[in-house]
Amino acid sequence: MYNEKVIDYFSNPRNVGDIEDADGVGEVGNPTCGDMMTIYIKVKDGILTDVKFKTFGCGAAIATSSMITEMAIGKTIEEALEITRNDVAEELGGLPQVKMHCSNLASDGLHAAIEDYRYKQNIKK
Amino acid sequence: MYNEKVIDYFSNPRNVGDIEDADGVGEVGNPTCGDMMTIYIKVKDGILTDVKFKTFGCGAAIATSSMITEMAIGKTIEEALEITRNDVAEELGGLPQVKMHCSNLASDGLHAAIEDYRYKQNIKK
Amino acid sequence: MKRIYMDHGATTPVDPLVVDAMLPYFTDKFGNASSLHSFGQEAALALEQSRKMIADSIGAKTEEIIFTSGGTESDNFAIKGIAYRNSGKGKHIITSTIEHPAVLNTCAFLENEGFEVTYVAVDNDGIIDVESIEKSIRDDTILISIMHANNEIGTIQPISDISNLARKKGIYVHTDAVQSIGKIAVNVDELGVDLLSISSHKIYGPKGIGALYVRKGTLLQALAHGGGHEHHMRAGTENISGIVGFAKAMALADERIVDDTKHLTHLRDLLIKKVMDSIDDAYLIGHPTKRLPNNVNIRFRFIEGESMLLLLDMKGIAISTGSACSSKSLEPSHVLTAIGLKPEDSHGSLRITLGRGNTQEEVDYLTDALVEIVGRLRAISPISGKKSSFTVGSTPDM
Amino acid sequence: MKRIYMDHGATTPVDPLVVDAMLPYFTDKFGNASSLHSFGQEAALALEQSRKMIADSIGAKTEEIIFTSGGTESDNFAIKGIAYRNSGKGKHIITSTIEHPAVLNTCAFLENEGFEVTYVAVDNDGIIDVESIEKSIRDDTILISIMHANNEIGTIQPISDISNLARKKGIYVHTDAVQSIGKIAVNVDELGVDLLSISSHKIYGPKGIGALYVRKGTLLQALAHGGGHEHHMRAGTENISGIVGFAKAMALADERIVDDTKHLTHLRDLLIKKVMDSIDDAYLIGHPTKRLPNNVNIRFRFIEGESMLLLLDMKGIAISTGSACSSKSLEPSHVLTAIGLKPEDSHGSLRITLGRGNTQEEVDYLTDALVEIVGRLRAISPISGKKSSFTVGSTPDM
Ligand SMILES: Cc1ncc(COP(=O)(O)O)c(C=O)c1O
Ligand SMILES: Cc1ncc(COP(=O)(O)O)c(C=O)c1O
Repeated sequence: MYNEKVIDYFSNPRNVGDIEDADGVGEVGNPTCGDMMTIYIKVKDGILTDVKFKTFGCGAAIATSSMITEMAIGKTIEEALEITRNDVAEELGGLPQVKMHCSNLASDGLHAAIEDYRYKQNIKK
Repeated sequence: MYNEKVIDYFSNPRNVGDIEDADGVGEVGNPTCGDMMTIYIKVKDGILTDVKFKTFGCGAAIATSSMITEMAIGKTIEEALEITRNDVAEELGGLPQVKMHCSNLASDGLHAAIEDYRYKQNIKK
Repeated sequence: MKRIYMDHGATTPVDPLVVDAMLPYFTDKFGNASSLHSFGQEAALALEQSRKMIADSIGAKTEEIIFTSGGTESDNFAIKGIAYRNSGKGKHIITSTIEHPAVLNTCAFLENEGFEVTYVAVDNDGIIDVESIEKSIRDDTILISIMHANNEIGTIQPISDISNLARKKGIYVHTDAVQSIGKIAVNVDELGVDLLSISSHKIYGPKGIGALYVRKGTLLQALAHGGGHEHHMRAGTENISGIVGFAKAMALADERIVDDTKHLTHLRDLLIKKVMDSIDDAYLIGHPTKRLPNNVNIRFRFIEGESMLLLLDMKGIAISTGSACSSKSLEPSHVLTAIGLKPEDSHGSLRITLGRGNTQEEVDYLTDALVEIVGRLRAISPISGKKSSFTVGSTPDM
Repeated sequence: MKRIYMDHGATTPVDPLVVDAMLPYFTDKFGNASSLHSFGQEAALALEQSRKMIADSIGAKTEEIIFTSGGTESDNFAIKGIAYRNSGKGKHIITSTIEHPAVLNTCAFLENEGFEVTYVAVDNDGIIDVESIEKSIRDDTILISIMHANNEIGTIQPISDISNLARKKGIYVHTDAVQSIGKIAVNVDELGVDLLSISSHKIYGPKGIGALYVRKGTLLQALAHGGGHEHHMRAGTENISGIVGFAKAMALADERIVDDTKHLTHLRDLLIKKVMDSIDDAYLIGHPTKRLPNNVNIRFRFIEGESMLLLLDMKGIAISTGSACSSKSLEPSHVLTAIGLKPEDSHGSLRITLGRGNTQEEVDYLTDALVEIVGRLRAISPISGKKSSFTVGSTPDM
């Protein structure tokens, strides 16, 4: 069902965990639909220096979360905001059609974390 | 489909042929329905001394004609008239249900031959 | 005793290469193609590879192949599926008088359900007249179902001409290609059909598996409801070993079709010539050239088919007959009746359907056996040899 | 890598003895059972002997067995066959919320055709309340279809109590015995049913073959039209190799049922105990005792089934899950929903269905693997271990 790359990112997830002093945290999904993820980001000079995730969900959900952390690290906030669900799926070499939407929330999670970061920055200002 | 006895009477038919100077001849069936038989009898002192047949038809038709000649030879006319379709089928150890009626005309053929004999006797008188 | 099988129209032996292809899917790669784990994925892969092999063979797209349990199910599925789904548009179906019972009885069933069916006649050779199909088309016609090749007399029908007609009027065309597949070229685009039935056991594959080709965009109602198998069109755990065997059989048929055709046509024409030369009052049934390379159907006057069949069987030769006496309904073959044979002539018909494994020696053996058996049965026939009081209305000039 | 198959509810490997029984019917005894010659008669004999074996096994008469292409077809046949044939009497059907999709989707289809269906609920253990069936009976009820044992949670239903009710009112009873057959006693008279579905591939027989038991006198409409096969109830050339394999599998199941039950019950209870002892927040789903000897269904909080399934698969273990993410519809299992599990609790369910060949070592291996995998997934779960802002509405007391 999944290709080898998806299986790799699922079974050897990159950047798992939380960041204690995260600059932004994004939480998306809900337990009813079976996918939840939390994305933590560290930002320095407008660049994502660290991204971590925790995910409850199927293979696709874990693999996409795992992939997006790798894709986001080192990117500017603006660049990171441009990453779409499709980009994540493409970077993974494709996902089963049925998984394209429900279990591919990772870009939403990243965007939510950036929103959170910006919100907190605004408060600080 | 057929039991061994039927197959034997079909493939080694007894008393095949015609009797040139038959005392009675019975013809039953018709080509449309796929079964026709002619039964020839010789009668002496009220007893069937010889019975022969010719049949166009399926395995059951040939086997029942063949069997009835054996059953009839040596019987009195009255006894021969009592032979039914069922008797022939039973003597053969049974026939497939679907064959019980259509291809089991032999007793009708024998009865027709006896009718013919009686008719001729009446004319002679 | 040597056993000679010449009834390949009824079914075929499974090719040993097909059995070999199937075997791993019983005990080893036995997974359910719907399962996510590796056992399931193995099965799913075999399923989709097989589907592609079958699609490729008939020039279809992979997703246009739906696996079924055989030709009968495919025919039922095609006709009922179109009828029920398109009844809003119309309730008229056109078919022919010489279709397989799987088509005719499905049509009869639909007549009870309020559909109207026109049964187009055939000529004395068993070929359908395209014009009479054209004349039968009405505004409410939704489907034309005409078989590609007939199972009894082997005649091949002008399907692409029929499709050309139908396409102009937006009418679906189904063809039952159960007998033609593997014997003559079958390509869904060349035939121009929307639905096409095939069955594995007629092409040296296993029994109990077949397929329905459904052209993309065709409005068809699902036949079996359940799990979402076969694009939600035909539920049921997929018969992987059967499907793998079916696909292998198709691939072998494609590989061998040129050789097979040459071999079979040669044997067919030899057999016809030999029988005609050596037995009087024997007549070929069906079209002399527009017929399957493996089909011989001959009638012998004055004798009956079942008794010939039985005597041949005792000599180890397996063939079939259109005689009423061999059928449960006690009606003579509807195909022989449809081409204008009188019942008494249908009774004496034999169908010999040759196969890949038959040889010239076997054809010789069959001819010799026939000479003997026809002679023997005519000798005990009340209507042959001597003048009989029966009127035998035969049609020897057909 | 060692591969451990524990998904026998999905399908089973074919027993090598079954393959041996089937093999002659591919290449050697390959005849069509409708043919009159010896090849055909050989096939017809095998067909009728197999039919008798299956009839004997469930206490039926030979002529009450109709071969089909599997459990899905049997369910479709039973329900549609009764509905269409008896619609003059009434158009109301009673079934349950936990039936297999083959039953539920057939019922949904019939609702579109103008039938009314009552879906009786089950309790939290997954057992149907006979009283609520009784209350659902109306004057126009023609059929009650309740499965013998559930495929996901293994609960066994009180079929004979339901039949007793139905018989008094002249209502037909169908049971889907696809999961129970071969695992617990199945006798049509003890169950009191009129129709019963079975499938070969769940009992170490080949895929693509099954049967419908139809009590003599039951008014049923034919499903497939064509040749007069299966007493004119189900047309199509009989799948002899499949039928022979199916019958052999039934005979083996009967022979082994006492040993199998002992073995499976032991492994089942051991597995449940081990998992419960070694993993927190794990709960058994379904009834503790009224369940199939081979069915274990457990849910693990905070994690999701498909990811567990995949990680187990990497360790060579094949099981299944009721998680939405494993299904094409993205709905959690309708069975788990029906027994009152919230969606978030269904997500973490695993179904382990043991088989004849599984061992205690394999159960140990599975438990160890589960301990590791559950731990690993919980470690990356945002809702386990630490307080989360997500509200997790789980029902740990069920
Ligand atoms: C022309 C034709 N259509 C349909 C069928 C039915 O196919 P199956 O035997 O696979 O049910 C047959 C063979 O019996 C056939 O010859
Ligand atoms: C309870 C139940 N009914 C019906 C079926 C369908 O049977 P088959 O897989 O033979 O189509 C299954 C198995 O998938 C089942 O578990």
